[in-house]
Parts: sequence; C-alpha cells; structure tokens
Amino acid sequence: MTDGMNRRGFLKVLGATGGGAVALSGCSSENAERLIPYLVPPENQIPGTATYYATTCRECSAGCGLHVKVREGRAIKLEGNPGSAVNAGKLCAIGQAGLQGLYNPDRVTAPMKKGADGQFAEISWEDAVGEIVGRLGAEAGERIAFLSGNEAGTFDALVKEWLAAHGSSRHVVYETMGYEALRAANQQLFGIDSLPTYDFSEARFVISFGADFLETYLSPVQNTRGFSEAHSFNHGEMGRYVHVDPRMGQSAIQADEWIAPNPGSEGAVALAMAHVILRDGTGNTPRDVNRVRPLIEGMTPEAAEQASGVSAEVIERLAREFTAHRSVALGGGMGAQHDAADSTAIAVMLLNYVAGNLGETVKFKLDAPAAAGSYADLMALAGSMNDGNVGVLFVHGTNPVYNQSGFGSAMANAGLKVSFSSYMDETANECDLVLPDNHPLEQWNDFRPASGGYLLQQPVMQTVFDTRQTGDVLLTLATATGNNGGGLAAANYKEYLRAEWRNIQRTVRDRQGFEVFWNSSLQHGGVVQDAGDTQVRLANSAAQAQISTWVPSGDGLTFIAYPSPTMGDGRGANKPWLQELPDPISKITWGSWLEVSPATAEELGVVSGDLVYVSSSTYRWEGDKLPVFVYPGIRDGVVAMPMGQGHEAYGRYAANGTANATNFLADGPTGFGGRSHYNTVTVEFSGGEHETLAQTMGRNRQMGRGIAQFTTLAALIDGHGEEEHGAEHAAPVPEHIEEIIDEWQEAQWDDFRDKGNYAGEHPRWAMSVDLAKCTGCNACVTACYAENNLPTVGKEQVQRGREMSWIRIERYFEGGEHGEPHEISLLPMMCQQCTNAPCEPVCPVFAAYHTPDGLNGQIYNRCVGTRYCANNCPYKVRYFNYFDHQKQGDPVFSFPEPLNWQLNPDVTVRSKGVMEKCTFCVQRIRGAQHDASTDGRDLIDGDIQTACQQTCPADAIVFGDLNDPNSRVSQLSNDERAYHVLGGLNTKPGVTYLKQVRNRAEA
Amino acid sequence: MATSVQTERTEPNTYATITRDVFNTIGNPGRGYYVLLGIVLCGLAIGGFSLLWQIRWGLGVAGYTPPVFWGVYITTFVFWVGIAHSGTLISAILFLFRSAWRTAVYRTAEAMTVFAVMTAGLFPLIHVGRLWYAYWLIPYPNQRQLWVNFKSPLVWDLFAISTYLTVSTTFLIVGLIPDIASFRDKATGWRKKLYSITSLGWRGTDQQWRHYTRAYLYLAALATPLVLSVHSVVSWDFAMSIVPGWHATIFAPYFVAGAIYSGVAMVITLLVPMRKIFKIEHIITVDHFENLSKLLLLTGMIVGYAYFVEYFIAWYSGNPFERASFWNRAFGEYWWATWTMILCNGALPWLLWYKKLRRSIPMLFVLSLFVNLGMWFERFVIIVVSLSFEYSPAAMGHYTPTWVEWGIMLGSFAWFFMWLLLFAKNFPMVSIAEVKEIIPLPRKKEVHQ
Amino acid sequence: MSKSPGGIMAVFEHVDVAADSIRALKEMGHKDMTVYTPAPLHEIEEAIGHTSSPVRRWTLAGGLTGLASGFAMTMWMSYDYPVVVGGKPLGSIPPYIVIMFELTILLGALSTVAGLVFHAIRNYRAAGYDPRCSDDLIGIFVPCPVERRSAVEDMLKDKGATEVKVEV
Amino acid sequence: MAITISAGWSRSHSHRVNGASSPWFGGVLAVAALFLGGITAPVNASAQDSQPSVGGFQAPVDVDTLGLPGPRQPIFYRHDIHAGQYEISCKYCHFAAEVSQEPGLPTMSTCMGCHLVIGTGNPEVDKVRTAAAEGTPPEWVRIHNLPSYVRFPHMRHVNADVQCQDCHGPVEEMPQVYQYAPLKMGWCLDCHLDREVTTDCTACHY
Repeated sequence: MTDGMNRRGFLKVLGATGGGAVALSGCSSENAERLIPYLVPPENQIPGTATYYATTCRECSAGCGLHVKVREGRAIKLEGNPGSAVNAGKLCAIGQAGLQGLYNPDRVTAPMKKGADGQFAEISWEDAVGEIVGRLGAEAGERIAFLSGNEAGTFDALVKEWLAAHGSSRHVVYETMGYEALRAANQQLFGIDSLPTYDFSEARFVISFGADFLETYLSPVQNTRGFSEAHSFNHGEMGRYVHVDPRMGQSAIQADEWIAPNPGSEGAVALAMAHVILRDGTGNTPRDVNRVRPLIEGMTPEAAEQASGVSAEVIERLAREFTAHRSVALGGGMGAQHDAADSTAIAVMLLNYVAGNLGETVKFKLDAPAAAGSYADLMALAGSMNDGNVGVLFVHGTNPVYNQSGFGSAMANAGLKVSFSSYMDETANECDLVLPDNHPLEQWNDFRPASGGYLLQQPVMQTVFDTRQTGDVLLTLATATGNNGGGLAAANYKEYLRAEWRNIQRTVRDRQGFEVFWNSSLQHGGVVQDAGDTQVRLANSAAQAQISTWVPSGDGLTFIAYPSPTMGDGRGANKPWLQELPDPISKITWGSWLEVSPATAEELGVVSGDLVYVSSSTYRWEGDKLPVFVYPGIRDGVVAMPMGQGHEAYGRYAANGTANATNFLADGPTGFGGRSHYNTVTVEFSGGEHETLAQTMGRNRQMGRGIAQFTTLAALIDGHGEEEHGAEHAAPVPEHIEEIIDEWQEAQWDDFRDKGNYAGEHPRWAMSVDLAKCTGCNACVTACYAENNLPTVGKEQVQRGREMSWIRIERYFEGGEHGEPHEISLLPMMCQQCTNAPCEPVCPVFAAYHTPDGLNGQIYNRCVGTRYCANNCPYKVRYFNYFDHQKQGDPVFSFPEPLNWQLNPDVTVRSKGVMEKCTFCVQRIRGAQHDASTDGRDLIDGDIQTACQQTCPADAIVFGDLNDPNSRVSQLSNDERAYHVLGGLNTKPGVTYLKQVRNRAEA
Repeated sequence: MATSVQTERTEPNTYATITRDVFNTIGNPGRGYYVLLGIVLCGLAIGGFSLLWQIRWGLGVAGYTPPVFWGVYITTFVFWVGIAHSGTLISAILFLFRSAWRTAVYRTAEAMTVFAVMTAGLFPLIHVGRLWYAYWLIPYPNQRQLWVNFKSPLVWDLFAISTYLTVSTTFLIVGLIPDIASFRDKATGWRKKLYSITSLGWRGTDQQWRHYTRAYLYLAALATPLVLSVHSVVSWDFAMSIVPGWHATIFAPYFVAGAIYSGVAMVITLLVPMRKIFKIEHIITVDHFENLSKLLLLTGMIVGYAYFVEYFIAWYSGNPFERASFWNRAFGEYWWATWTMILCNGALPWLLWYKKLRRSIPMLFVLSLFVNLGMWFERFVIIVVSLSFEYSPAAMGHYTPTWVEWGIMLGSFAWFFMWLLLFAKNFPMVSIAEVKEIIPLPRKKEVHQ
Repeated sequence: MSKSPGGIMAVFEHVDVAADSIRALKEMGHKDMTVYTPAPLHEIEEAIGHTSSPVRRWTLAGGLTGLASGFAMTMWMSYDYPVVVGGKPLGSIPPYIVIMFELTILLGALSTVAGLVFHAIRNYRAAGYDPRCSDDLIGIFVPCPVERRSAVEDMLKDKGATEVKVEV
Repeated sequence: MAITISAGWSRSHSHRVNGASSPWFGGVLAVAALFLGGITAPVNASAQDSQPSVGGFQAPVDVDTLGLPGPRQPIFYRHDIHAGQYEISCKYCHFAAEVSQEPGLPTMSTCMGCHLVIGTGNPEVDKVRTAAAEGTPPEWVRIHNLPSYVRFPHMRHVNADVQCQDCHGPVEEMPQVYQYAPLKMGWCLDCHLDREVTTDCTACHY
C-alpha cells in the first residue's frame, strides 16, 4: 500500500516515537526512517496514546467545552467536553472542523506587511510592532479603533483597558450573527440587552418563529441536546414541535408541523397566540401583563390571519397546545431577521411571557455577559472612517468586508489598518499589516457564553506557524508606547488572564488557593456554576412596543439569506470538511445555490441545476450563475440562499467562485440596528444553462422503499408502531419463509462456530439509530472525517458522486405534492455491518470479510480494487479511492501541509485503488480492548463509543454488544420502533433504526 | 445476392487447390496490410497511453460515478468473452454434431476465440484499482498464509477465463498442426523454418491421425461444456449479486445465447472482408454464411426471448426493486441504450427469417455490425443501467465514460485485430486438413455403397 | 521402430488404390507400415484397422485429477485459514463446484494434449516421408528387408501407386 | 499450516536469553549499580573492558561500526553495553512498552540521567551530552519498521509475556541493532498460531 502520507509520517514532526520522511512504498521493504527523541519528556504524554486537553470552542459564540485529543504533541481531533454544561461531550460539525482552522494550509504563517505594490510580504514581529508603535505615536485618543468579534471575556477587557490606556474607547464589536432583533426586543420589553437561554428539556411544546435553533441559533448543540430530550419518543410520550417560517430549514425537519406564513408575518401569529392565551386565561400570565395588554389584544387571530395567511383556527389550536404543555417559543433567528424582526421577537417574547415561560423555559442567566455590538455600530465605524476619523484600525476575529462590501472602501480612508486575522480574508486584504493571531487551540484565553459561566482556553500544542497571540501583541505594544499601567503591566497575556481569573475566583466564591482553582479550571475547561437567572419583568418601555410586519419593497421574489448550517456566517468556508459537508436540506456541497419552490420554479421555467441570474435593486451577481435547487419546503414566491459562500479571499477552499448571499441584501441597518436578511429580488433564466449539482443525494425521494421509516405517536399509542409508513410497496417476507431462512442460516453458521478465530464467545458489535432524535445536523459526518482520515474530494468529484463520507445523512422529501404537507425523513447511513453481508462473499481476496465480533471487516492493504463489494452493497456505503488523495501532486489531493497533521495515526490512510468503509471505528474497539486488557478488566457497555455516537448532540446513536442482553443497544434493537433498512434482503444488519415518530396535530 | 455469387469460382475444390489457395493467403503482405497494421498499432498506442494514464493517476480518470462501480471495462470484458464463444461453438460443438460446413469457417472462428479471450482477459486487470496486486486472486502459497475466496464469482471467473484461454489455445494449436505441416512442405526460407518448428514434426501418419482424431474429439468434448460454463460463470458475476436486474436465474443461458449471438456476428464481420481479400470465396461460400445466419437467427431469438422474460419476471415477481430497475432501463436516463439494444438484438434478427436476406452477404455484414453494437449495449445496459438504479435512492448516479475508457476500448479492438492480422498472414485462416476431410479424394473406381 | 532398416515408399493419388494396397500389404504380412495422409481418411483408417487411441485414458485421468484437486484445494484452503464471508459455511460445496469443474476441464484438456504428444512421438518414424503427402497424395512406407523389396515394389506398382521408391 | 513460505525464519532460530541472567528484571538495581560503579571506579573512556560487569555478559570492544550488521546510527549507542553488560531493563528506556502501542524512545533527559555523571571522555557519550546541551536530539535510524497499515500494540505483547527478544532478537548482545526478525505477516502468524491467539485480520489491520 502506497502511503505517501502515512501514520508514521505523522509521527515524525514531533517525533516522540517514530518518524519518517515520506515513505513511498510499503508492503515489505521500508525506507529507513528517522526517530527523533524528545529532549525533555512532555508532561502526561505517553507515546502511542492520546492525551486530552480541555479547552473551549471558539467557532461560534455558544462556548462549547472541548476535549482536544493530542497524539505525540499534535491535536488530531476535537471532541466535546463531557463536563461542559453547554455541550456535555457533544460537538457540532463546525466546532469539530475547528481543527482544520488550526491546520489550514492558507493560514498566515508570519507577520505580513502590505507593500507599495499592494502585495503582502513577510516582516519580522519586531518590525511589525515597530510600525504600529510609530503610528500610535502620531495618532491618539478616539482616532484609534478596535474592531473585534464577540470576545466576551478577558480579551474584551484587555482591549478596553488597552484602548483606555491609549485614550480611546472605540471598541466596536461586530458579529454577522449579532441577533440584534432579539436583543432589541429584550431591551424594549425587559430592559436587558442580552441573549436568552432556552431550557428545552423541560418543554413539551416547542414553537419556533423562524429561529434555526438546531443549526446556528445561539447555542445549537445545547439546543439540540435539550430538544432531543423534549421531542424524542420516550415511553409513549413525546413533545410536539411547530415551526413557523416561510422556509423549512434543517431545524424544521424535526417539526411535526410546518407552517409557512407570508414572509415577515410570523410576529402576527405569535402575538395572536398570546392574544388567545390572554383572552382564555389559560397561561400562567404574570400580573404586570397589563402594560402590554393593549398591544396583545390588538392582534386577534383573525387579524393575524389577514397578515400572515395562517388560519385563525390554526392559531387558536396552537395557542391551546402552547398552554396545554410546558412550552417554549423561539424567535429572532438570523434567517428571519427582516426589517420587522424586532416585532417578531417582541411578539414571541410576549407569547412566552403570557404563557409564563420566562424563568421556566426561557432564562436570562445572571452571569451572562452583556451583549455588545451590532451591524449599526459597524456601519457607524464605516462612516467614521469615511469621515477620516480613524487613524489606526485594529481588526480581530471578524471579517466585515466579506459581507459588507462597502466596508472595504471605507477602510481605505482609515490610517493604519492592522489585522490580527489568521487567514488572508477579505478584511485582512484591506489592511496594511497582518499580525496573525494564534489559533484558539494555541491560545491562552477565556470566554463567557450567553448561557453563563467562565470558560478557559489553553494551548493544546505548540504553535504551528510563527504566530503570536494578539493579547501578547497588545501588551507588547502597550510596553513599547509606555502606556502599560495597571493590568497592562502583565508580562504576557497568560499573566493578564490569570490576574483576571483571580477576580473570577472571587466572583464564583471559590475559596481554594488560586493555583488549585486555576488548575482545576484548566482541567475542567472553566468554571460553571449555576449563577441563577435574572428575574425579568416588563420594563416601562414595553408599553411602547409596536408590532409591524415586513413589507416587501417592490415587485419580485422575496429573498432570504439564511445562516448556513455548515458554513455558519462564512467563517467555515475555508475548511474542506465543511465545504464537503452536504447541506442538511439541499445536500449540496462546495458552493451556494438558490432554493426555489416547485411552483415558482415552474413559473420561472427552471429545474434543479439550472443556472440563473439573481439581482436585487442594488446588486447583480456577475461572477457566474447560480444553480437552482427546487425545494418543496419553501413558500411559493420566496427564494432562499445560504450565507457563507462566495468568498473572494480567505483561502483556496473558500474562494470557490460561487455567490455570496449577503451581497443581495440591502445595505444599512434596520430600525433595531441589525441587518435585514430579507430582500426583494428578480430571478432571470436565459434557458439552457445547467450544471450537475454537487449533491450527495441521487434521488430526493425514497420511492416508497421504506429506507427512512416513520410512524405517528397516535399509532404507537394504539400499538401500531410496526406499521410501515413510506414503505407501501416493499413486500414483506412472509413469516414462515423467514423461519425457514433462519433455520437454514443457523445450520450454515454451525460450520464455523468452532473454527479458528470464530471459536468461542464473541461480542456482536451493533448500533442503533433513533430517527426520532436525529436532526440531520451532520456532526457525526464530520466526526467520521476526523476520526477515520477521510479525504475531501472537491466539487468536481462530488458531482461524480465520489465523496468519501463513510456516514451520510440521507434526506428524503415526503409529500409536498398534491396538497400533502411537505415533510422530510432523515436517515444516517453508515455500513450496516450485515451478518449476511452481500459484500463479503464476492470479494475474491477476503479483503471484505466477517470478523468474529460481528464486524464487516475491510482490510485495506489486502484490497485489490475490484469494486464488486460496492456493487453488491444494497446500502451503498462502500467508498472507493479513485485517486491518491493523500499524495502531493495528485489531482484530488486532500491534505496539503499542514492539513495532514490532523490525520489519526490509529487509522491507515488509504491509497488509490482501495475500497474503504465504516467499520464501527474498529480502531476504537481495538483500542478499548487493549486498554481493558492492560488494566486486566472486562469491557463494559459504554466503554466503546464510535466517533459518530460520541459527538451526536441528539444522542441518536447507541453502540454496543448485541450479545449482551443488558446493553443499551440490545434493548433498543428490540424496541417496537426498531427496523432494518431493506430488511427483506435478509442481510441481517447490525444497525437497527428506530422509526421517526411524527406527533401529528390532533384533529 | 448476385454480386457475391459472381465472385465465386466454378472450379471444384480439390485437395491440391485447397492447399494452394490457403497457402496463398500467407506470404509477403501488400501495402494495404501494412496500412491496416499501422492503424491497429496506432489504436494500440492510444489504448496503452490511456491505460498508463489511468495507472498513473488512479481509476478516477475513468468515468465511474457511484453507484456505478463497473462501467465500460466490464462491459467490454463481457463483450469480448461473448465474442469468443461462437468460435468454440463452431469449432467444438458443431464438430461434435458432425456439422460438415463448419470446417471452412472454424479456424477463423477459433483464432477469433483465442484473440478475443486474450483481449477479454485484459479487462479485469485494467478495471481493478490496484492492477499490480491482481495476482493476489491466484491461490498460490505465500508468506502471508492467505488463500483466496473461492466463493467469489470473480475467482470463478479467473478460473473459467484462464481455463478457457488455455483450452481454446490448445484447441487452436492442435488444429493448426497438420495445416502448418502442409505449409511447411510448401514454404521456403524463414517461413519453412518457422513451420518446421511449429508443426511439431507432424507428418500425417496413420498413428498420428489415430491419436490426433481421438484427442481432437476429446478436446471438443471438453470444450463444449467449457464454453457453456465460461459465459455462465461470467453471467454469475452478475447473477450471484443482489443487484436488481442482475440477480436472475435466467442469466446463464441468456448470456450463453447472447455470447454466441454476438460471436457469430463477429465471425461474419471478420469473414466477409477476409474471404474477399484472401480470394477464398469458393472455400467459404454463401452457404456457409447462410448457416451462420441461421445460427444468428436462432440465438437472436433466444436473446429476444430472454429480454422478454426479464421484463416479464420483473413484473411477475412483484419485487418493487426489480420492477423499478426495469422501468428505469426502458424509460430512465439510459433509455437510448436499452432501445439500441432491443432494436439491434431483439428486432433486427427477425429479418433473417427471409432466406434472401440470409444469403445476402452485404446485408449480413451490415446486420452483423448492428448485432455487435447491440450486444455491447446489452452488456452496458445490464451492467451500468442496473447499477445506476439500485436499492438506495440516495445513492443513484449517472455514469458517463471518459476518454480514458474509450481509449482503452479502442486499444482493445486494436489489440484483437493486431493478433488477427499477424495470425492471418502467417498461419492458415482456413483449416486445410478439415476442409479436405469433407471433400472426396480422387478415386480410381467409383464405389457405390 | 524408429531405427528403420529401410523400406519402400509408395505414393498414391487415389484413396481407394491406397486402401487396397494397404490391405494387400497386410495380406503379405507387412503389418508394420506407415501411411501418410493429408487428412484423416476413413477408408485408409478402415484398411489399417487400428484400435481406439489410448489418448482417451489420458483425458479421463486428467479430468478426474482435476476434479479431485479442485475439491481438495478449495476445501483445504477454506479451512486452513478460516475466514467467514456473508454468513456462509467455510467450505461450501456449491460455489466450489465451479472451480472443480474448471479444473476438470483444464487438466482433462492438458492431459489429452500430453497424451497426444506422448503417443504421437512414440510412433514417430524418421524414415520415409514425402512432402506431397501433406498436400494431395497418400504415402505408404513399408519397412522391409532388402530381400523382400522387389515383391512389395511390384505389388504396389501393380495396384496403381503413382511412385514407388526405395528408402534407406 | 501445511504450506508456509516464511522468509528464513522459524521458531527454532529465536534467541531467548536464559531466564537466570534475564537482563530486563531488576533494571533499577542495575542502574544503581551503574551509578556506584561510575562513582567508585572512574571509567577510562577508551577501555570498556575495564568497566565492571554486573552479570556474566561482557560486551566486546567495538570501536568501529562498519563491520557490524544494521544501519549506522548518529551515535554509536551500545545496546550490548547498556542492556547486556549492565543489564539495564529494556523498559527503563523504552518506558511505554507495557502501557502503549509504542514502546517509547528514551528522551534526552533519560540519557542524561546517567551520563551527566558517567562516561566522561567517551566520544560517543560526549555526542549525547552535546546533543542534550544544544537541544538537538539525534535522529536515530528506525530499524523495526512496520508498514503503516499494521498495528503492533506493544503492551499486548509485553503483557502476554512475549519477550522483547522474540521479535527484536538478542539486542543485549548487539553492539549495533539490526532487524532480527523478518517482521512479515507470515512470521507474525506463526507465533500467533503457536500461541493460539487471534489471527483475525482486524487484530492488526485497520
């Protein structure tokens, strides 16, 4: 097996145990490699075993705890910190892909300075600091501005202190997803500018008004965990979830009912529900509701029907359901942030308020940091730069030029622009100096999420490049300019941080010695104590609240730019894992698309894949044309596009020539200071131009094959859970035939039960997947990429269907035609580890075979590449290496230095011509068996977690031994909802699916 | 047809004329031959370059689009194996049936068999991901202490194809020995030396003929079940799987009939120009073509019936996957391939019910080309179209071959014709001894028995 | 046999004449002769009256060897390093029949050829061959001592041989 | 296995070291003795034969590596002196062999633990000291090199009482280490079959 980039190559760089120049061939003769010993043994590290470091994920503002798996001094995988209150050991796809930010081949490797020719050239750190110091001498006071992303925590404090020391207070915070509408509503109603936390686990009725709470909204992993508990089927009970939004996004897949109101009118529905509750007195309404009573009473269900097109009856029913259970209503999602989004958020908060949910399922944490910054602030800064009032601009952790093209031209009017970006993104390109910050995994830092607590970050490895932590740079600058009084006298940022944590220790009333507290915080990833909730009550300003609906400007189609579940606001775009991660809805990779409803598509005369021009009143994208994706889950007359693609800089993966959704949005802040993600556009199709979508679904519907099955709550309660919905045509195997088959099978197996490796007792590894829990978030997919060294293959190969995703989420549209409601069925599909695996007997060389412990083994080095196994796999979960993905210079090279550093040394990197597939993370199974053997104990249920299971925020995946009747997986496999995909083929899969349960509205 | 009849001589065939006429087919070739050989070598170079390109970069340069993991290579593999079959049918099965007319055409057919198997045998190698490890399919003792999986139809295939190649080559060589001896006794110069060696000391003694005829009979008797088994085994490459459209009991006879059908067509394709170029129209006559076209008609009817049965069973079984697969064949993305196949193989052979058409050589030539095309598409439909529409709707894809695959396919034709050209100019393309066997040697007295 | 004492080589144009001559030679007591024909000719074969060729035994032996080795190889290898595939028994006869069959044919065919070569070489006679015998003439070579040559020569000429000559 | 083509290896060739003088027991004692020796009897660097011998084994005087089997290492580290003559346990330096897949390579600080004090004047020891002082660890040439698709969990073997020498050969007698066993699959299998432990493919390949 050729191993251009092999396990050993990995071991080399830090070389605890072994290493090597790239060894070319390997079946027998090995090239001499080099072993480089450590000078001093690193703490806690044993070569060949992983060390885990606790730190905090900074890919979004949720503040998930991380356990970083480090092998031989290199971070190789990001996993959730089981002790974290936010994510409890789970981690989303974006969070896991943080590793590819660390090892991004397009990282800025050293300080850069823009020359007279506009090209960047490397300079030394000393020179770079000197340049700034020189300029700081000339500029002072408010002419110094610091633009950053959400840095709630010590860094924020440092920036403020540093600016103050230099006489400035201009710290502008800008996050693309700033939730300005939600915050404005909280400000207006309750007088607090902060973001709420939702306690889903207590709720049994969830209604979302355009909030993508399972995708990007506030804290998606936390939301998914809670929602999974609230909504999954459990002993005859489950919650109900209604989604109100013109577009059915990933979150809405789980919705039991999807209501598509007129665009921008969700607020009216929410307020009318509040109206009904107040009218009927069914809610646990606080007494001070009278302040807003006129507002609520003004919105009758009938009025709401007028505004939204949702019938009054439905609104009445929803209101009844809302108070019949513990409930939660969500609003203010970025994908629904139109000009009247503050109205929506106000209405939703009022709905929660009248139902008595505040403090119950909707909480404002006492220790939540105050929110800061908005789109309006950014635009104000742009204005100020245009007026020549900014002499020195620092940019850290935000990339406004990408989604606000006017900001770039404004920057031209600022003096010295200094970026701390790790990547040459659009904003860094406009700067004079780029002083690359350490990646969050290389940093000392802390973070305070809206859900409360103080989270620590520690460097998990040496810096990959010649980068420096921005905190250190600021301290150096302060020393150089002599403005280093107070906390700025700290020797380095770590000391500054520790000083800050002495305060935190006091705040959390910890009475141990500081070092004990510090070390314990490091081990746990921070301190989280339930600081309690803010007791919110209606502020005086609540009486002035107004409710409006969004009014389209001019004719045309309503355009929605929604946050992409894979790209986020765009910062995921330079990570190949995320680019290749199929969008949960469209299943499109490596580019953007325009979602169009079937009726609208017919009007436009387009089908999926047709290339269209989209133009708004201010913008028309000339770069290329945008492919259409016909989607039944979007309201007629509405088109939608994911944010995050269409970068012009930001690295080879990001700058992929597709369109940027935010460009089609109107400039300028809305009344509440945010940006409207709605606009009116026209779509033109000249005819004839078409591209093959880089889509990972062959067909969008399951053609009655019963792949992803569902049942209804009512059927389960009535004891008809075994009924196959969506599998009308699959003829079941008659029972007596099945008996004969089973008997015959037993007889066959007797042959090998006492032979060779098959003799004796063995586990039968198996998995169960609860479709009622799966939200299609793709976290498992990225976990698999990370754990099993899966290559990313790029757009062209995905168009040929050659993606290597060992686990994929199959997404099937149901209904949506002939007046039936549109629904989506999901099914995570990985190797089913069939007992009677069709792939095995056809392999001529036993590369595919059955292990004694029930795995469907795939021996890569034995594989000749006949691909017969893949033909014969009914589930199509075998993936072939068409190219040498790990080889430099290959057409589809997946691991440009240093991306190869992420490779898991426990898993063989496959060469070209070899079939590969999921083996239930056999390296983890063997690893756990080794550990148990070393410790002299037996494995117990739960000792082994597959990568997908470990990260699943919904806890949908359970792995274990089927031969152990007490294991979780055994019990789940005998559930009334259990079924095998294509079970009629008698493959006897090891993966059991539990049917999705739809909690239909009571008639 | 009048034109073809005109070219036939009226002079009766005698032992002497046969030896002479066949011997005249060899000898120093003209410019046309070298032009043909040049074209063939160019094709081979294109194929070779494509293959090297594929080995260098990986199978990704071919058009494989999962779930279509097998494409043009396996299609062409089955095509060539199929071509091979009629050769053995004519040389062995018809021999057992004492079918006298076969003698004139069997050598061409048998040579075609060997070269077609030689061509076919390349494709499993070309198509595997790691060509350099393909020898792992052979059960040889190795330090890894591993054996091969005899349950895999691919291993059966390995055994079947290599046995077939060995046996048909043996059969060809055994058949050639007396003819080469004839050539030896006529040739001069280096050819004499060549034939002296390759005739293996054949002199046509009574003892030699005694053992020879027996051995030939047994070889034919062994080749007969072999030829039936080889394409059955090839068909089991598909039928043993669970792919809808593949998993069918009809596959073995269906494939064997199809193989003979395509092979006979290829024999016609080859014989028509050959008899003209070699001026042996009096040895390979229109009667021979009529007999071949009857074979074509018979197997064509079987193939057409198989098409019908496939669809019928897909419907009759009630299996939704089978039904969907066959619906997709006829009306899905590859409808054109299916209808090409049905037109060429299912409809066109009906023309052969007309004797006039059976005896029209230009007509047969054109028809044989259509049948070749149709049979290639039959395999394409069975392999690619079935795979593209399997069980999992999430994994359905559309496969389009790339230049590499077309290049290699072109190379395979070049490879085949290269051997045929080299053979035709150096060895008898008509069996001298066997043609002699069926015409009377002069007698002094007329015998009435 | 190969060390011929020399003999008479006669060449015939007509098959019936050759056959008659063979019979006549046999009557004269010349059982050991070599007949060269351009093709296997039944009339000649009948005249010589050979028994069935022993090659068939080679075929049978080869075929049975192939069958047995196919069975032995597949079964032994299946249990030597037991690897389970698809829930099937380790040694499953039905799929192995294919291998057994192919080996039967292969070894049967190869041993047939071996038998042919063996027997053909065993009966190889160095002396007396006329190249025209591979074209359109029938040759008969009769080894005979010098004292009997004239009688044989006369008889053959009398029967109608095209050419009769003495080969040493 | 009736047909086994193994490349010049069979069990009978394996060199097991006698249990009595088994050098990997009592490593700590050996080290202590080494220290003592170092202190009480200053070592003449060029004359190894004057060094005290703890066990029965006396390492030969080898100053030239050219004639020895195995690749030449940046430092002429003498396994025969360390593990043979002084009977330092293998696991003293290859510290992770009992707990990890990888046996571990001694860090420079492990070397300096002894060589701060002893070995002065020996040019090879000086190389170690220089390397440690300058922070430039030597790049050892890897000898036992399995292909990347093979796992060899050291701890499973060590804990199953497979002696280091079974695979690595009599390292304690090797002035310069060379690859002793073929490290081929058939060789692995022979031992696994002998010991009646798993021969499942995924035990080693994944």
